[in-house]
Amino acid sequence: MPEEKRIIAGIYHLSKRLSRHFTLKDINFQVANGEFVFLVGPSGAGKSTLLRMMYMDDVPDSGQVIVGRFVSTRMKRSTICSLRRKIGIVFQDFRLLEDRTVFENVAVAMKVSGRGMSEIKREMTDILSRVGLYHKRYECPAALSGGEQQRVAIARAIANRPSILLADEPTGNLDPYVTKEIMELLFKINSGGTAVLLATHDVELVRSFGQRTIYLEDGRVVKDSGRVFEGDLLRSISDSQVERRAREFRDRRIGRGEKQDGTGNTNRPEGGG
Amino acid sequence: MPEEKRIIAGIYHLSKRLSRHFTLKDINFQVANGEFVFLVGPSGAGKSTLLRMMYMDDVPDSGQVIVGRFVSTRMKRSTICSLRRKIGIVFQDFRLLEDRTVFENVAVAMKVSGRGMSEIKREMTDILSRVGLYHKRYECPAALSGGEQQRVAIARAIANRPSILLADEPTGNLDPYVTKEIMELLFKINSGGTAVLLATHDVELVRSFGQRTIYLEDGRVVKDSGRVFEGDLLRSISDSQVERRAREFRDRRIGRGEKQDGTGNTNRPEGGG
Amino acid sequence: MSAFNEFKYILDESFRMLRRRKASNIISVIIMGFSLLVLLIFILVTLNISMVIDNAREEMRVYVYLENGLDQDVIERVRTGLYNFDSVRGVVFVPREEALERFRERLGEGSALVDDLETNPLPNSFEIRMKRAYSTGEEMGRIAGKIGDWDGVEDVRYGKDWVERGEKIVLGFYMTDFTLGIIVFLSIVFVISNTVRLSILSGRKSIEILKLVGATNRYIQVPFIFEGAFQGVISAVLAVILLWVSYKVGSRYLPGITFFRLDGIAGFVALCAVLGAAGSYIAIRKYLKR
Amino acid sequence: MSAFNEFKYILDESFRMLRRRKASNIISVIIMGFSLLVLLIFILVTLNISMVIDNAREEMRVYVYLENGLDQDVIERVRTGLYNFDSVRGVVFVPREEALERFRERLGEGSALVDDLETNPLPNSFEIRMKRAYSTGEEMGRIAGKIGDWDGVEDVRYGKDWVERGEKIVLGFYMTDFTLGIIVFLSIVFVISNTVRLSILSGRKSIEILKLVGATNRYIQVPFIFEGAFQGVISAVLAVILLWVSYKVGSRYLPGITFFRLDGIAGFVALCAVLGAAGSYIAIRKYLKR
Ligand SMILES: Nc1ncnc2c1ncn2[C@@H]1O[C@H](COP(=O)(O)OP(=O)(O)OP(=O)(O)O)[C@@H](O)[C@H]1O
Ligand SMILES: Nc1ncnc2c1ncn2[C@@H]1O[C@H](COP(=O)(O)OP(=O)(O)OP(=O)(O)O)[C@@H](O)[C@H]1O
Ligand SMILES: [Mg+2]
Ligand SMILES: [Mg+2]
Repeated sequence: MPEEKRIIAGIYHLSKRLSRHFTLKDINFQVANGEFVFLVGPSGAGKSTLLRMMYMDDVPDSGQVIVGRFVSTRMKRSTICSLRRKIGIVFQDFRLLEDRTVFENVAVAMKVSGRGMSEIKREMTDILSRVGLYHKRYECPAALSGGEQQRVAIARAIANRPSILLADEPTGNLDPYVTKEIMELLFKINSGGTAVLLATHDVELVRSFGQRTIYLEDGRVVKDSGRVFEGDLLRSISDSQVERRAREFRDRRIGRGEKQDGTGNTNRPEGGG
Repeated sequence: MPEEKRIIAGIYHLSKRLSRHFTLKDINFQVANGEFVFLVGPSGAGKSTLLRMMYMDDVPDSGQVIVGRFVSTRMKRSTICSLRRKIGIVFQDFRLLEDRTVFENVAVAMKVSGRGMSEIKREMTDILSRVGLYHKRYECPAALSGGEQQRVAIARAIANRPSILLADEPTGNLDPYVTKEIMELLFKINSGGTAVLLATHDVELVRSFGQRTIYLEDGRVVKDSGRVFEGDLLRSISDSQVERRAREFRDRRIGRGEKQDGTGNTNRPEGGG
Repeated sequence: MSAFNEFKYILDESFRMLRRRKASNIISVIIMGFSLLVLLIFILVTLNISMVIDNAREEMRVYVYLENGLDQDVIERVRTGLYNFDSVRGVVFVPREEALERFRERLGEGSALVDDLETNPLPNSFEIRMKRAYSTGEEMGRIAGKIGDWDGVEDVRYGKDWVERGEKIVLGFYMTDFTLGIIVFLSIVFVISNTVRLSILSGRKSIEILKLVGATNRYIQVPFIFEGAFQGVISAVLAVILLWVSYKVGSRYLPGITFFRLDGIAGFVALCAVLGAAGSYIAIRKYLKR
Repeated sequence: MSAFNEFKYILDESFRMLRRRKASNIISVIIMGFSLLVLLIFILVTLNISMVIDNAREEMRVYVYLENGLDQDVIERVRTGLYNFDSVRGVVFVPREEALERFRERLGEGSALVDDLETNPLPNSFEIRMKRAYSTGEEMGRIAGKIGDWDGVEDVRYGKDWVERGEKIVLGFYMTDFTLGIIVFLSIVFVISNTVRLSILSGRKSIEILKLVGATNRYIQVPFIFEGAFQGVISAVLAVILLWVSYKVGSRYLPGITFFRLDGIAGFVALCAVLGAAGSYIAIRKYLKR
């Protein structure tokens, strides 16, 4: 299964000084296609900053970020939007459009990816039901509770079936029951072939799932429970069930006339130690 | 200890229809002076809405909210600011002033309470150190991580040593270590005589402390683990240690030439069942 | 398919934005509308004054005084000669009797003077009306010089002093008006472009979010450009309507003033649409660059 | 103590706000400054034209023609009588010889006519200069009527037609100017008040938060009012400076035009400060009510 070993996102020797107090130092890790990775660290460890670098809202001082076929050191500004349409992002502070309904907030992400209105309407029922907000689709964010807003942010991020989902604290405002549902949803999406990088401070949550976990502290990776291309991880990735689902998923997309996987054709060997 | 039995905040037969989907129905509970109460409920249960009613950002359709000497049904608009200066609020979405530094964000709450600049400067070191942000006092919110912003919000809420602190999900963006510290801080403040009403979905957190807990679900109080003036709770409130500290705290305030307790002179018997 | 979708979505987005940003749109349109009104008033006043000036210019005449006792054919030769000038529109022969009569009228209350005259001291003359485009002191001076040398012509006069003084005043007016026009125009441009900036300032956050979810610059930009064009059209129409109402009221007191022509108004509205769009485009660019 | 603190904090807050809302302040000041510039231009033009009109009015004279062969004491009696009118500023006696000389000059190129005269048909006369405030057709008509009945006075003339025609034109100008002035003034008021609204629109969120932490309305309001006053002052000063530069350039071509007096400018700036403050106060009220 060589296809599964592809790296969908890689961070190579990334350093970034944000202030006198905080610097990301020589970060190195890669996320394989279809992998589920937790990024854990205390408040202010640099999780959000790292993710920001991955959706190229900020540029590293040195080092490289590669996501799909997009390379941070060779990016033109005009291609950033193509990158962002290929990935899903849950922002820690939600970033919902205040003046639009739940439906429109999710639809806008689908629209910018060029998807048709009938398709959007067809899929919206499913997407919003998954986060339990279908009955609130015509409400504006101001009329939603914190947890509901967070779920809108999640819905928007998964709406385009991205090849990789960057989720920053996606369950911070959710109660245990909804948290469980959302995590199940993320795993389901993951098992459909989408890589997930989930930043959280909730060590309990991380422990309970036993996935690969990258520990960040004060701007450094202090531990990485799994390395792509290392024996045990490879096995877990190429798990036959996951693989089958992934293939089904891709086939469906081809059936819709889309390119096979716009972000998946970079096969870059691991750069950092 | 009759003084300790005073009710600092009471909600009596409160009902409020927010939308077709959600109504707060006949809410009744009281918080005693110096009490620590958890308000727990799933996402969308109405916790934030209930708190909003307590700082009178919204008015009930029926029923009454009494906080200190302020009665929702007899409020003039111009006294709302007096109420808010007597209570501390941690908003779920932080509500920091984007264009001001951490110091200014906290100072503004102290300034509107009419406290002198030298006093503000003197106390700021303590307040910001408590939430671990003294070294970031000149940063603006945009340069802070989610957890750091949340701690600024907490610092602002406790800056005026309010008689009651309404905290909406104050640890939602914090890692376990900081969460523990913040909870200890809140208990310390509480043991100084400040009543705390803490809304959260984190049942684990609630359970680990064993305080009085009000369970909210779909706009109804489904369980209240303690009732003010009921035997066991009374004992826990009038705990001699807490009481001593409370007295010390009040004495200090009197020493600074402030009124003894502007919000504490309503002695209203429990209204609802 | 995707291009069509993009077009549809951008259009859709544009219309929605007008509704969403209603408050800021209304405020902007009021600012722009009243600014444009001031500009239009300035232009309309200039237009009307220059029409008055043109009319006054048309009133100017060159007088060719003939020698006494000329033969009819000499007179006719002069007349033909006058018509040969490109700049001459019409020629009228004024017999000396009529000239005296006119002089008497012009003196008005001093006409008793004429009655005291024993003989008519005035000569026969031709009165030349110039073509509008040639009604300048220069041209009148030029032909006066030529005509003066002809046989049978005693003297040529065209109120040199008056014409020159008048032209100086008119030049002064146009200079002032042009200077003020530039200042007023630039002021309006500054007011409107800054209104657009101020209005877009409040949309920063949405722009930011749209960029984060992968919207192309076009998707973000076009609705704002559309909004700018819309504001331009509505405020132009508002200005024209207000001006027209003022004109209707004003023309009771000052009959004879003219309004803009319909094609001018259409052009103005179109220009405002283009400028509104361009202003929005320029204002939004800096938020997209980062 | 607390009142002093509040005062200090509000002042402090006000100054900080100017720095914080710099972009929106600069934009607002540009909009307001250029709007005010247009208003000032309008006022300055009106002022200068009305000064020209006043000067022209001062040139008007009433002529009192005396009968022929009057005694010197009759002439003196008329002179004394003329000086008795409140509205008369000066009286000059014009002997008939001088009158003829003046007439010759006025005819200019037609002066040959005068040479043909055998006797001087013109009478002695008094030329009356009116006081500025009374230089109206009405007043001149009134005293002309009275003087006409006096002994030794043959006739009184004051160019009735011309004066009336001139007054009609001046009235037309003032009517038009006044109407336009109102429109321009209202436009500027609308532009500026809406600019304030647009500018405060972007401060909504801070207002909301300040209310939630218990700030009094005064604490929230005063900085905005201060900002409004500041914008008013700066934009007024900007407008005056720009106008002064244009004036300096313009006065090369049109020497003799006047600028505003210093106290007028000071008053204008003060007025703009007050209006800016009032505008902000009105604009912010609605956010505080909720
Ligand atoms: N724009 C900035 N300028 C200066 N410092 C910044 C900036 N953004 C973030 N920082 C600092 O960088 C550090 C890491 O921030 P980051 O948001 O990445 O933390 P985090 O791991 O996401 O924490 P949390 O769990 O609290 O969200 C923090 O100390 C923060 O103060
Ligand atoms: N302004 C509003 N208009 C209509 N519905 C509202 C409004 N505000 C809140 N609601 C609805 O009321 C319900 C309760 O909201 P609230 O914010 O109180 O929940 P919560 O208990 O704080 O949840 P969370 O833990 O997710 O923050 C939600 O379903 C929300 O959609
Ligand atoms: Mg973060
Ligand atoms: Mg909430």
